Amino acid sequence: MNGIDFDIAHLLAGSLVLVSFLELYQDRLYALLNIYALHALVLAASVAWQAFIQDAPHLYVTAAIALVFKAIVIPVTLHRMIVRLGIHREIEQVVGVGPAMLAGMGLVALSMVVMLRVTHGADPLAREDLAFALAVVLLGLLMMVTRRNAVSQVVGFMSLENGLVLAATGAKGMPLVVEISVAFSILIAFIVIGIFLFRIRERFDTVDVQVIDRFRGERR
Amino acid sequence: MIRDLIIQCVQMLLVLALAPLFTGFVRKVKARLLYRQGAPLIQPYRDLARLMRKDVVLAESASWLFRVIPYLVFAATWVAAALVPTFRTDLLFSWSADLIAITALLGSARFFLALAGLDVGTSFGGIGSSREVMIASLAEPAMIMIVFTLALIAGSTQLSTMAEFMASPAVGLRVSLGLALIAVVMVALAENGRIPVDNPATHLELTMVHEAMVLEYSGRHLALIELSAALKLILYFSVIACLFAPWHLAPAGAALPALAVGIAAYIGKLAVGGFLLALFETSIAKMRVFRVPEFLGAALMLGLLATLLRFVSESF
Amino acid sequence: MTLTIALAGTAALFALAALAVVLAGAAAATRIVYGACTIVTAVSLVAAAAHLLNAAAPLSLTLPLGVPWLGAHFRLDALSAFFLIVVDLGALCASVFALGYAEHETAPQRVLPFYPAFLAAMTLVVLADDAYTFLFGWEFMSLTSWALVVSHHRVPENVRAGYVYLIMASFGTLALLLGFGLLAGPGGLYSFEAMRGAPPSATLGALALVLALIGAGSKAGIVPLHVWLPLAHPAAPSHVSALMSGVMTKVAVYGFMRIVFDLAGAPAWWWSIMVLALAGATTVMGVLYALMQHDLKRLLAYHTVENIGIIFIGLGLALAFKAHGLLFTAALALTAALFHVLNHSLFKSLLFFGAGAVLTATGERDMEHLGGLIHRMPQTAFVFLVGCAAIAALPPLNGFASEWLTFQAILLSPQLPSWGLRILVPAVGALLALAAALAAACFVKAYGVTFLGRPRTPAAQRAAETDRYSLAAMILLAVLCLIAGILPGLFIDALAPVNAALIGARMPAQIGTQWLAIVPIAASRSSYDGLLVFLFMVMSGALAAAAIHRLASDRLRRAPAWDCGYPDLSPATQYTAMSFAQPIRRVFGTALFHARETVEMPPPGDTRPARLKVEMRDPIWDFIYAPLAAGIGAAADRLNRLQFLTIRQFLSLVFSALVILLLVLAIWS
Amino acid sequence: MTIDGVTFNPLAGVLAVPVVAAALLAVLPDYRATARLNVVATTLTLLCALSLFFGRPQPTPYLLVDDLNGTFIVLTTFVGFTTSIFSASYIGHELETGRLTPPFVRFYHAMYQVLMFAMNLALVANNIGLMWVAIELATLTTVLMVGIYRTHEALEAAWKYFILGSVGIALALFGTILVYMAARPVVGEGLDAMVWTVLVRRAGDFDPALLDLAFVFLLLGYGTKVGLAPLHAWLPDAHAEGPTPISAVLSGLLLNVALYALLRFKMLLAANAAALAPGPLMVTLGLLSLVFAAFMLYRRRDIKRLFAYSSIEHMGIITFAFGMGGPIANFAGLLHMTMHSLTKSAIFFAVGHVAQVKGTQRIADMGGLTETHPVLGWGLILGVVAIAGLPPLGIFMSEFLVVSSTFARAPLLAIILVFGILVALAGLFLRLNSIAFGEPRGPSAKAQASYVPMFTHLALVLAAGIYMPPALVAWFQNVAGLLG
Repeated sequence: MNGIDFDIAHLLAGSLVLVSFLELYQDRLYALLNIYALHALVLAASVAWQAFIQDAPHLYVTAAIALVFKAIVIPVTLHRMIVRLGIHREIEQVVGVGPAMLAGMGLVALSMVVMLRVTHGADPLAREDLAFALAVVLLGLLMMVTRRNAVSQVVGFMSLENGLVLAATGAKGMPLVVEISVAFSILIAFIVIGIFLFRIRERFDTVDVQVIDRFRGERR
Repeated sequence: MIRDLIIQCVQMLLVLALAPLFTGFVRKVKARLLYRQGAPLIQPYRDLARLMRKDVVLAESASWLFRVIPYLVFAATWVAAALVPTFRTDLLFSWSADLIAITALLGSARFFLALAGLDVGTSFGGIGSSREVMIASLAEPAMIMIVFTLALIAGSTQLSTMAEFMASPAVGLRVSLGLALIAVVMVALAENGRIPVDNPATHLELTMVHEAMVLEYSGRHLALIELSAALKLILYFSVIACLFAPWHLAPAGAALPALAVGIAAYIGKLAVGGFLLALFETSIAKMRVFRVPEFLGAALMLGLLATLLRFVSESF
Repeated sequence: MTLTIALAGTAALFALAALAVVLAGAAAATRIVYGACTIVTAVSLVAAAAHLLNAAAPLSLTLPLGVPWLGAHFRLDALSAFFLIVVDLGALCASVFALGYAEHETAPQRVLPFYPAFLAAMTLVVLADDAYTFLFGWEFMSLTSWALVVSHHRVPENVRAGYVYLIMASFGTLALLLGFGLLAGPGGLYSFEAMRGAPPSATLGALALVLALIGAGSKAGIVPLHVWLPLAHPAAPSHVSALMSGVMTKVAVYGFMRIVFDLAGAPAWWWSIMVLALAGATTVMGVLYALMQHDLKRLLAYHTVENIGIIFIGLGLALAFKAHGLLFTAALALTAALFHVLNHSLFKSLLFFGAGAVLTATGERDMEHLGGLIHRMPQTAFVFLVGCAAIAALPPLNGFASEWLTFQAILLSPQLPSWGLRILVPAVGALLALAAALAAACFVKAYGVTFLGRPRTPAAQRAAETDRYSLAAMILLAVLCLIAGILPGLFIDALAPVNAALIGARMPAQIGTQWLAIVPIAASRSSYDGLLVFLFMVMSGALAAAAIHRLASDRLRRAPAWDCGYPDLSPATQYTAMSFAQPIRRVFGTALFHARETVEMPPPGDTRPARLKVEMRDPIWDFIYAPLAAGIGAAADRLNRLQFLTIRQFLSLVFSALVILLLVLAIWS
Repeated sequence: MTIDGVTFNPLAGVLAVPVVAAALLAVLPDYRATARLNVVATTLTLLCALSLFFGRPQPTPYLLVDDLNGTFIVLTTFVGFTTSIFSASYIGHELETGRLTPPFVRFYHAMYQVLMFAMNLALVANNIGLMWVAIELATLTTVLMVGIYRTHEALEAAWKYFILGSVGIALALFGTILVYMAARPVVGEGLDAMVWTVLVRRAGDFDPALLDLAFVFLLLGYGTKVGLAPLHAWLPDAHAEGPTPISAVLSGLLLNVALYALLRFKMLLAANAAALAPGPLMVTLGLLSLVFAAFMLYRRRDIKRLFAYSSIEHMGIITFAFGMGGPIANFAGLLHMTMHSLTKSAIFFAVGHVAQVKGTQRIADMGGLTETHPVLGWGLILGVVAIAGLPPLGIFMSEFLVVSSTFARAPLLAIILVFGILVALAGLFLRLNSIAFGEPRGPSAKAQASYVPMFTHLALVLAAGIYMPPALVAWFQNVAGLLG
């Protein structure tokens, strides 16, 4: 492949990491959802680009899923849900934004270091892409563990999953990518439905001791 | 063979005959030391004879065991006493029980006597037995330690062999021997209930040990118990005599004169020993019951020390 | 042939266990099971005895069971034959006893299935010739006996006792497992031949010894691993208590001997130091604990600890002598230990049977509620007295014979060149002597308070003589105690093959000596003749009795006991077990058990009774086990918080695990 | 193989039967019929699985049957079969008490078959992607079944399981992708780079760094499913709140399936000399889980959580054994896994009935079980004895082999292992005592239970402790050899 293709792919992947950082920075739900839509958008673009340079048409499906499902449907439903369930807009965080950002930096560095150990035999695209994807995954996890609010955690999970899709598409000629992305979309749908059905507001991280006792059925 | 048998029997009868006399002798000397006239030497025989003739008054709650025990005690003590060489070494049956076994025989006598103390179910018997076993639980190991020491020196636990070795010049003067002698005297005092451990003359319930244990006995039973006590006393003196003063012990197969000399020597040793005992008893006061453990603990330590000395070096 | 019989017997016992499950609740079940056990064990006993007495060559057999590529190896050599005899003899007597005793069992279906399985497991251990079969039998033995301990499960103490027992047993098994892993090596050569073929180095051997000491010791009741024993043994039905105390602990001794004398290679002299030190401590601690007890069965259990100590003293000496190549002396020490194994199994079973008889007659185990039973159950009282005299090491009974041999072995230890042992052995000897004397004291207490005196409770007053099966078993054991006491030579000669196998030397043959005396080394050195001593005592006693009754009086009057003028004192004024032990408690217990006596004496004119309170602590429990349990509990509490985290916190666990692993990768070169 | 003209592919049967059954069960209304059909379907599946012994199909790019997963398939289908019998009586009781309504029962049975299908697929998949999909499917179905009672606790447990499971799945997928990336330069693009048979053959030339990274993710991803500490959190609640047959299947099977996936990747790494040895990682996690779970047993008040933690403990032991490697340890690991599946499911059968007759899962509210329900009580005791690793049952043999073979190689590890086992035993019996012995507590109504599955399992475990058929042994040894 020629340089420009590579640079664009690289750019898109990198911008995905950037957007993850934006997510990490947000502490308002609406804004967070919008940023997530952006995240999905960038992913769609990057996947599409991969489809183009690998001329693997089936990847366009994945891109489409990312565009339609993740960038539009999910954010909209979540918006509705927040209104319906009256989840309060503030996202209370375990650690402040600053430390979270620092941790994120550390994670990105870590993923770079780990990836750089990979021999140069593996083609650079794969290497860089994987490094970014790993970073996105780790950032998503970080988000899940630093936010107390269910929806924001779901968002964290979804961006994590975006990282996976990025990696999968980056892996040249990998079969089943579409199936996997579909499977994941189902998973996410489950989660969203779950939030709705089970009326899970803050139960990801409930601070109410009685609730814990009731649910764990252990302490007496 | 027959001769040996006769001699064995002589030995048995000799200790049996001498035992009350020896007790009487000690009492007499004590009385004299206190400027008293004292009972005649043969008083113990009279007592025994009278007791024999009296009826036995048995407590209602006494069991068959209570009536058997005097005979058991007497038998064990007598057998033990009969196996200690007094005037002649290796008696016909002396090999059938070595010094350890003899100690154990006395132990069984005490075991049954203590049971007798508990049988009637009065608290005097109980107090006597419990104190007796407490004393014994320290005196016996001390005795065993002494046996160890001597056995290690003589290379045997057979009294005859030990006596012969002790008589031989190979012994010489040894620290461990001295320690053992002191220890064995202490043990003997304790085992026979002499002052300072116990007072054979008292009948004040709370101070007595041995007497409290046999308080319920009467008549022939009491006679047997008394006789056993006398036998035990003479036994200990015989042991000490044959281990620490093995002079003029007639060797195996000695002729009659030698035997006569042996008997004479034996009686002489007993006289000296009895005198010393009386002297000691009159010159010291009885100690409180809970001082006794310290007294016997000292004996045990001495015995152990003697043994250790023997173990770590041949020369001590 | 013998081996086949023994294995067939084991199989039969297992079948019997299954049958007992089927029969559960049937009225005749008790008689069927125990009757069958009696027959099976009798047959096996005869076979084993024949094998040992003929000094037959070792038999071995491999079945396609257990670890697949290994198979189950079985071997019957002199050592196993001897212990098989011990097991079968104990089992036989227990079964006979149970024929009568178990009639009073409230829930037989909780005992019957496990009893034959227990016997079978013990046989299995003795016959096993590979690590898996051995541990299989070993742990199965613990398991079945655990089930028997908790058979009266409505009593919370029993369940707790079973719990402690099971944990200690598994602890021991795991220690043995490690030991065998050590001996088997990474190749996994689990069969004992292979281990014999490749003995470990001295240090590894020492490690194996330590593990064996922990493993077998925890089963045998070596201090400080004995804590379960006085809890578990009394909790079981009495015939099982007898088996656990009299036989199972011996199986543990067998395990120790098999590993240390057979598999662990040539001993180094300092191995014996650990054994001797522990054994000495065990001996004295056991008897002192026993003196502080007033529960009859628990007292007996503590005496098991003491006697195990005596046995291990013998074993330690044998080890020391063997290490220094003094083979004949080693044979003497080993014989002493083995002989005591047999003796203890005899009189301890007898005593537990007696306690069981008392328990059924009065429903009481607490001596303070007994007394005067000699009037109500004379036969039991007599045989129990024999047992007491035997365990108190009184001549001419068997306990003395084996302790005498141990003393002889100790007296030979100046031959040992190594200084450590020269210092240690006499000390151990002193401890042994002390323990012997204290044991006598303890059994004066046990017998005097239980059987003599006046009954302290109506229950004791109403007691009746026990049934004939129980009596038969007890009388049999009493007779055996006497025989082993007056004819020890026969037993010593029978043990010669074991010595030849384990030491490579044997004691001089005793059968030729005059009057059947026993002469360990030389007649001039030491000899003992139980037979003569017995005869002399009988003769002189009879003579005295005859003479007195003939020449003097034989008249006898009954009268009240001397009461210092306070008429008809109540039985409560008698000496109790606690008060009897008070002097000894004051001498030894104050330092060891922190025994404290507090007297509250009401002022003059106050009619309240005076009170004496005695409190004692168990140092070993306080210093070892209580902290351990507390530590485990604290750790459990700490970790338990993890059960109550929120999903986010759990996620952060996962997250941190991931990051840590990535970091590991990053710095991995 | 071909039976009178009709060619019959057992592998297809193993996968197809559950699917068909699921479809049918989803529509059939009647409870009895569905329960029976459920049993019939599992029986058929089991038969197909057994027939794999006789004719083994050639590996395709998607499906594969070899010795390794043969073990697992037979075990899975067998326990699935017995559990279906148990669940028939169990669900019947639930219907009577009204904890479940007929529609939910229908759903339950359908899901049961889907779960069977998913697990079988995961086992026979020759394609790491396919395997991943199958395991995800299995997770989702179990999530649904755990939440089936729709109580707050159940929903909570299901939700927790769902979230943690999804994260695990995500990590596992990332690992899978990495494996593909590692394989692609060597094997070339496309399907081949995800096919086991190919991967194992070529693993030698893969990029070790990528493999290491992949294994880290796979270990954490599938390790979550195995329930290794500290990834275990979902396991106790999922076991405790779901219907007991599902607890049995979870403990007995799903954990094994996840472990199977791990083993496959371990083989991959073992085949590559330059990659870091997977052993130490597994050993560490195994010991961690063992000791942690052992301590957790002490403060349990809920009987099903108790045994859930015991499952964690045993998964730890198994992982440890496989981590140690070597013929004996691997053999022991396989044996232990089989024995644990059988025993633990048997225990859950017993526990299910106990909870039904006592009407609670609180240990404090049940007592003296051996008096009120002797058969259940002694069955439970036997199960606990087995799971605690006491003879004469099979786990004793596997623990014997693990410990003894480890001590000769790494004494310290063996001591930690032994410590964990002992602590766990103490914890288990501490709870068992209060359940089985003492004064009876709680209702003592007669239990209408089907004891057959429980005692079948226990009988098998017992047999294994005493005698193992040479064929089975040879098979296990062969597999142990494969695992290296």
